[in-house]
Amino acid sequence: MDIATLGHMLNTAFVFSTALILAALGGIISERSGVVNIGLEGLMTAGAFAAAVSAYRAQEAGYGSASPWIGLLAGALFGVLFALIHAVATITFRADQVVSGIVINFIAGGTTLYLVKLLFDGAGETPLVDQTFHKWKIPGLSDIPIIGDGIFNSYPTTYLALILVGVIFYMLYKTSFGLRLRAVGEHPSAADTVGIKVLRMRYTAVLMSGVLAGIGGATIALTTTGTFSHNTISGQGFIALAAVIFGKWNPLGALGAAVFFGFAQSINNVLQLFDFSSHIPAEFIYMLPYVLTILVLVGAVGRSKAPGALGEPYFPGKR
Amino acid sequence: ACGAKNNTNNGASSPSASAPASPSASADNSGKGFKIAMVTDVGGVNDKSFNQGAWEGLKKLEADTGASVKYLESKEATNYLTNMNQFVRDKYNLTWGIGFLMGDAVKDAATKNPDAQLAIIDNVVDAPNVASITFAENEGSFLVGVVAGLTTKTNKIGFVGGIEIPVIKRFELGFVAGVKAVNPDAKVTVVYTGAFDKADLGKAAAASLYNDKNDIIFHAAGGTGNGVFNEAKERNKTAAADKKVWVIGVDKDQSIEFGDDVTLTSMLKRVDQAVYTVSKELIAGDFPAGKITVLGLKDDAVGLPDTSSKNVSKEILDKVEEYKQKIISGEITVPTAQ
Amino acid sequence: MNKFLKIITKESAIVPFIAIVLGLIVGAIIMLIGGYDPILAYRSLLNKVFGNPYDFGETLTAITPLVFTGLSVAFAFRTGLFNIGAEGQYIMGMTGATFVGVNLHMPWYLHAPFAIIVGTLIGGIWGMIAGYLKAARGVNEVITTIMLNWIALHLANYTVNHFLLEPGKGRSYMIDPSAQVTIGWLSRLLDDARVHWGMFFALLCVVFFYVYLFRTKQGYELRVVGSNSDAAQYAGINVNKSIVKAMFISGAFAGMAGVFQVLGVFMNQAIAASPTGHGFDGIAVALLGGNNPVGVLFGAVLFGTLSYGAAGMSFGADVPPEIIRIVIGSVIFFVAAPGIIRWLMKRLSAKKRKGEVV
Amino acid sequence: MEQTRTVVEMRNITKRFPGIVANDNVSFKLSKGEIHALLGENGAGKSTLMNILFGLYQPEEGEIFVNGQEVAIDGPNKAISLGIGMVHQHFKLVHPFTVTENIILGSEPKKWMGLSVDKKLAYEKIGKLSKQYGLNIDPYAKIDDISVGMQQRVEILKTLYRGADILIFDEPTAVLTPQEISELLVIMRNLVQQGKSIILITHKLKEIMAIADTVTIVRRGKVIDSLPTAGTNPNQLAEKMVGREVSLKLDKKDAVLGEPVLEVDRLVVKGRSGLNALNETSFVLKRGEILGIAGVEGNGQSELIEALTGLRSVTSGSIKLGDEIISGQTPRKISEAGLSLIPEDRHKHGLVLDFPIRENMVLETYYQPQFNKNGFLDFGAIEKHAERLVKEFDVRTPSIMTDARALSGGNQQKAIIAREVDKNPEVLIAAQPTRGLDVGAIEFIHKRLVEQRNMGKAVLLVSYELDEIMQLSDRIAVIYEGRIVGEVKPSETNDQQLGLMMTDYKQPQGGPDNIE
Ligand SMILES: Nc1ncnc2c1ncn2[C@@H]1O[C@H](COP(=O)(O)OP(=O)(O)OP(=O)(O)O)[C@@H](O)[C@H]1O
Ligand SMILES: Nc1ncnc2c1ncn2[C@@H]1O[C@H](COP(=O)(O)OP(=O)(O)OP(=O)(O)O)[C@@H](O)[C@H]1O
Ligand SMILES: [Mg+2]
Ligand SMILES: [Mg+2]
Repeated sequence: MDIATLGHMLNTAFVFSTALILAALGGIISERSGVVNIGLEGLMTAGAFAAAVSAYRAQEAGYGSASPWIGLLAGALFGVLFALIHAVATITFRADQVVSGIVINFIAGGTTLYLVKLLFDGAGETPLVDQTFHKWKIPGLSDIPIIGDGIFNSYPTTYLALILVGVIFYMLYKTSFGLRLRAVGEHPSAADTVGIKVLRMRYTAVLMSGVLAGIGGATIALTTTGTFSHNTISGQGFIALAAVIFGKWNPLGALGAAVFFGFAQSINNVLQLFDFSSHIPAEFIYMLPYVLTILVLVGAVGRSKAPGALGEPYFPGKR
Repeated sequence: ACGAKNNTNNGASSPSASAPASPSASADNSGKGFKIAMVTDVGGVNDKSFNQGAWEGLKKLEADTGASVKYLESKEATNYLTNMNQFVRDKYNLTWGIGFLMGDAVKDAATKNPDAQLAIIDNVVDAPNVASITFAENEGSFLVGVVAGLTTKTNKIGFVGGIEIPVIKRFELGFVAGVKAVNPDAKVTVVYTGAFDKADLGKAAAASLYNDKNDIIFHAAGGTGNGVFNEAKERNKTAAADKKVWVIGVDKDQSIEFGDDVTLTSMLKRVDQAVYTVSKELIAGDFPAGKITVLGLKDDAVGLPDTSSKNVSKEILDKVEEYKQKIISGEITVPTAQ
Repeated sequence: MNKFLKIITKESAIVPFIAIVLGLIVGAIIMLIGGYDPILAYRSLLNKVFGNPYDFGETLTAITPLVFTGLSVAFAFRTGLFNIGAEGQYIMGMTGATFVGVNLHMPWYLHAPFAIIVGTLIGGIWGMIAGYLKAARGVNEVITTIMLNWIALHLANYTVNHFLLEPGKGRSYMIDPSAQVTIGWLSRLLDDARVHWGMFFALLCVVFFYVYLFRTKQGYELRVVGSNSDAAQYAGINVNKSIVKAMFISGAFAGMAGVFQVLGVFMNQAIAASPTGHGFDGIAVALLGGNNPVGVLFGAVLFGTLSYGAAGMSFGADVPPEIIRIVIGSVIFFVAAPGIIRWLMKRLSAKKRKGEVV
Repeated sequence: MEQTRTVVEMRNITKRFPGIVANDNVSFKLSKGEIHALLGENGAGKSTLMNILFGLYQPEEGEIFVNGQEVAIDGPNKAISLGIGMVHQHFKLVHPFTVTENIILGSEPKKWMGLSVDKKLAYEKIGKLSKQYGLNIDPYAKIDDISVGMQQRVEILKTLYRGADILIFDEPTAVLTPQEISELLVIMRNLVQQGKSIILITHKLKEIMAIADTVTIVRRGKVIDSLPTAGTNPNQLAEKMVGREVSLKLDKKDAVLGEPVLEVDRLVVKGRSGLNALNETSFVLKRGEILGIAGVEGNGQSELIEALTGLRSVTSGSIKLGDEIISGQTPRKISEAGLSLIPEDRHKHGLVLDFPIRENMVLETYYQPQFNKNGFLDFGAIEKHAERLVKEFDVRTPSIMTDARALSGGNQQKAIIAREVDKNPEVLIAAQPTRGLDVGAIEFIHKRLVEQRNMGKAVLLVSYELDEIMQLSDRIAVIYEGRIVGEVKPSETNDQQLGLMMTDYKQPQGGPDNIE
């Protein structure tokens, strides 16, 4: 395997990873505030749907290359909308967070498809968006071996995701907002007794996770598929959830986990380029990313520790 | 296009309470009073592939003959049979099972309802009341293989398949044979993604192939293929003219959806036509019950679309025509799966 | 029996009922927005399910795997584990049963039971892998079960492709008739609906779930571990063993769902492009049923009825069947957040009082 | 007269919870510069009253005046702005955070136009503040890594950082070691001298007598009395709070020693950090005696208990119970061999809170033949068993079907003790058996432990409370850094001497491995 191949693999890995990184960041923020987010899949679905529809409409309306950006924004908005349901249910009405997350997945899947049918005259899929994102080559940086090809010739959404990793890392660990957010997720009544509005923090966090997961779903529609259909998001939300846990609820950890998943996915394509691969049953090659993930987890030392109050609804008067 | 909503409303609002007209009675080719339906597999009616093609065929039939048409989408495999039965029990004159996966359901419905008439696309069901329609995908794939073999500059060509099942294998083998026939030096790399509905996997597969200097990819991977197109479009936006890459589409003329700048040509599979023709035969009292119809080059049921001339040179198209005749005449036998 | 009654009557039975009504109302509103006729739609739905014996029988068939996967998820939940892997365990159960059904030949009184046992065991083992990894290595079962789903999908395809394939069919050979578990007389009675013994096994599993978990000492251990694993350890219960055991049983339930789909419905196993969704639906069913065995049964009936009836809705009223997922989602939502129902009722009664004053 | 200025007055406060009136028309006054003790049984309503003052609960009736002004305290923010600070019964600390992060939480110093927390400034500030009040905390330490006493100081510093003048301490000493307690008392005096006023909730009469100026006694949500400590004594206080006479002195016959039943020989056990937590610990426990293990928390007590009960693996050395070597055995085997444990953390280790009492009562015995037939639980037998224990041990619960969570701490503890004692073990390990309980409950539990010993069983008492150790033990072994550094008879020692041993001030008559 030569250096160029490695760079290309990395590049492909990032295409897969971008959505995972974004959604995982959303998951981290929500879970850091103490709200489980199994609904990432649904939030991504909502985001992908809104992105495909809006970008298509924008393109029709002549917005040209601004269309995917409009799509991205719409994805964020729709993500928030569904996250709001999760927030109201779990924070205000103290519904079980896992249950609510699953509900989000259900409702998002149903609603988006239904809307596609309404909007596009019974079609099961949005029309193809022509104005999708395309890769930006960063002058200078893209000449660096391996990572030049691997990272600095990527979609703007990939850069966005990487920047957001930094921003959210900073937010969580350096700002007072982050300190409070983490406190709320670890020990809400401790936060409450120093005057932090626990419920408001949780709302903010869950809505932010809607934005991020929505954008994550949007990137899939706006870079890989160009459309939205029932299987545009098929399991990525759960993989993102795995990245949250694998990455120990830390943005950098999740980044690593997401890129690892992406890399594992791209390995199986690269493998098939080599002649020896014809001796391996294809099914084993498809399994590879998932087997690798488990092996890495088994090898990784230390259990990941979830935020202390994860999954617990907060009653202000509770002991 | 007309939405399913309006069309199916017709079907629902005009249930013929009377016994279905006997097929032979309508010698005048008018399909009024005929109820013809189809059941999709889990791909759904808007799969941009055979389900959609079949539905387009039925809609044309409705427009041309006045027959009422309707479809049901299967949400999972258990629905295949129940959906077929919904129509069969509702005394539809003909019920189509669209797609390979419907084989067992069609067989079951046919045996339990010997009076019903059924038809299936892409599979063979051995029953006296079922018309089986399959395509010689290998023949059409051979021809696009010829195009690819003659067009490649790098002598490296890729094939991206969905799942390794017989139908897709036919595409692969025909394609490879076509390439080898005109360009023995060219290397065809075959990649299966293991899915028909994962554009991201298609995109990644395409990326690896293009990075590996393949300049043409033929996909037979349904929605996964969308990723192949997107990757190619992406590359062509920035690549120098001599680094241009191509995709060969499948089933329909995919240049219409993905544009001429990436679509070299497509391997057409005229499911719409097959559904239309056979349904019309039923109306005419000529239903090929119990027969297996293999539609190939000779029937113009597979092949290249006319739009190919945009990107494929005259000489190559002549070559294609030449091979087409050889295949029809039997001078060349294209390999097929199993 | 006391406890049993308590389970049924526990949460004031009114909440699930209102939840269902509210869910249907949400669906109706969405249909109205889309310009559809909700009354016609729901009538078509009911008509599809109860309109004739055939569809009624098929509805039972649709409910059956949901009971199993619902029990699977609920059982794991009860023991403190989140099994997202019912899907994979289902697939593996299916594969095991198909293998026995196709490749082994024996008299019916051995064949079907053996196929059931093998499929169930393999489903259980698939669940156990996640349990073992959690117990021995502390790997979070949520991740492993997600990954194992995909591995199962491809492993099953591999098995079908290499050991069971009927050439040119894209699926395994048909299983021997001796391995089938259809109920001939009932099927004839129900107009050839594919009814099978799995239904009764599902009911047995509901009983087993209840008796095992709440009545036996092993079940007690699992519940202690699920509720407070630290205390379990202090009490001398082997926590790791319990986790493995719980995941085995959970996986076995899901495996059985797959087993009966093969032996009772399909009679073969197709090469699958993507997961079937039965496992994920199991999560919803478990939640609908509040992780109670009896609740799961009701949840599966509701879920199965609505899903199967959805085809009738699209047939009779041209309503996109996706609506049903929104309805089901809403019902779960209202079941899970009884606070919303209470809040709504309060608002309503407040309004009413106000209205009376005016 | 500065002393008599009233800083807080709560008038006719009533607070109801479902099924109970936690505060029933309670009035309460705090003067500037005083330490005012609140005394009452478990569940009397002390914490509730203070939570109201701190804005965590809203009262149904009543008014609150702070510095003469009527105020509505609608949340902790309001309380903080009024200069009220509270150190909660269950600490409100975020464990993965550092000391400083916990203290500044909610009012962080900022830099870069408020974009970022100025950690450097914060650490400096906290360091300074800590010195100013003589609290001596490491601002950089993680809460997880510091002792309970230190955690308490963090809580105190939290209130001081926010400029509190009125400090509420809810059972601050329940979890502290004797040293820490005396240090805390010093700190409190210090604070009062600096002009703060303090409300102190405690069950320890000795502390009240030692430090409080005034004491208010609450029983079942009502104020019984409020009086200066100068004019009262512990017996009177105990009687007022429980409503009956309580013997604060334990009646205890001399021990009748039998043969050795638990022999721990040069036991080495690794702690959580991987370092040795027990270093060749040796001791012997005989029938008919209560051996108290005295020591500052974190000197290997937890590891010792875990090793004895089979929860932690033994690196070297041996444990012998009767004639059996039990080191390396499973917890179940050890339990069957006759060893029982009343765990330190009743919520985490002792009970399954979401199970009814019935099922909690057989947590360790459910599998035995008397409770199940062919693998099926015999609920009839289990219920009979639970009913009997509840009655015998006076566990106050509506029914045996009530979830353990709904019981008060004291009753939860009684339930555990009932379960463990009823196993009729040869050796009963009691870890912190009375933490946080009121005098009535403590009396009951102590009696039970002595009863065991009188029956010829052996009791190993592990406690950080010197009083408890001194009162109950027949013999005291002092543990320090994983070693038994000395052994004394309670009658031949005093708090001071013990305290010194616990911090490893070498004693002439005691030394390592010098037991028996
Ligand atoms: N959040 C709550 N919900 C329901 N009941 C409560 C709540 N908080 C307190 N109570 C009730 O109020 C009563 C008083 O409780 P409180 O915690 O004030 O007692 P306490 O005097 O502090 O007891 P302890 O000495 O054990 O700390 C208790 O009997 C309890 O039942
Ligand atoms: N979840 C609950 N449901 C019902 N009652 C509760 C619940 N939690 C607490 N209580 C009530 O709280 C009262 C006292 O509980 P609490 O935990 O304050 O006791 P405690 O003696 O203070 O114990 P601790 O040592 O844990 O502080 C009990 O009488 C109980 O009725
Ligand atoms: Mg209290
Ligand atoms: Mg207490």
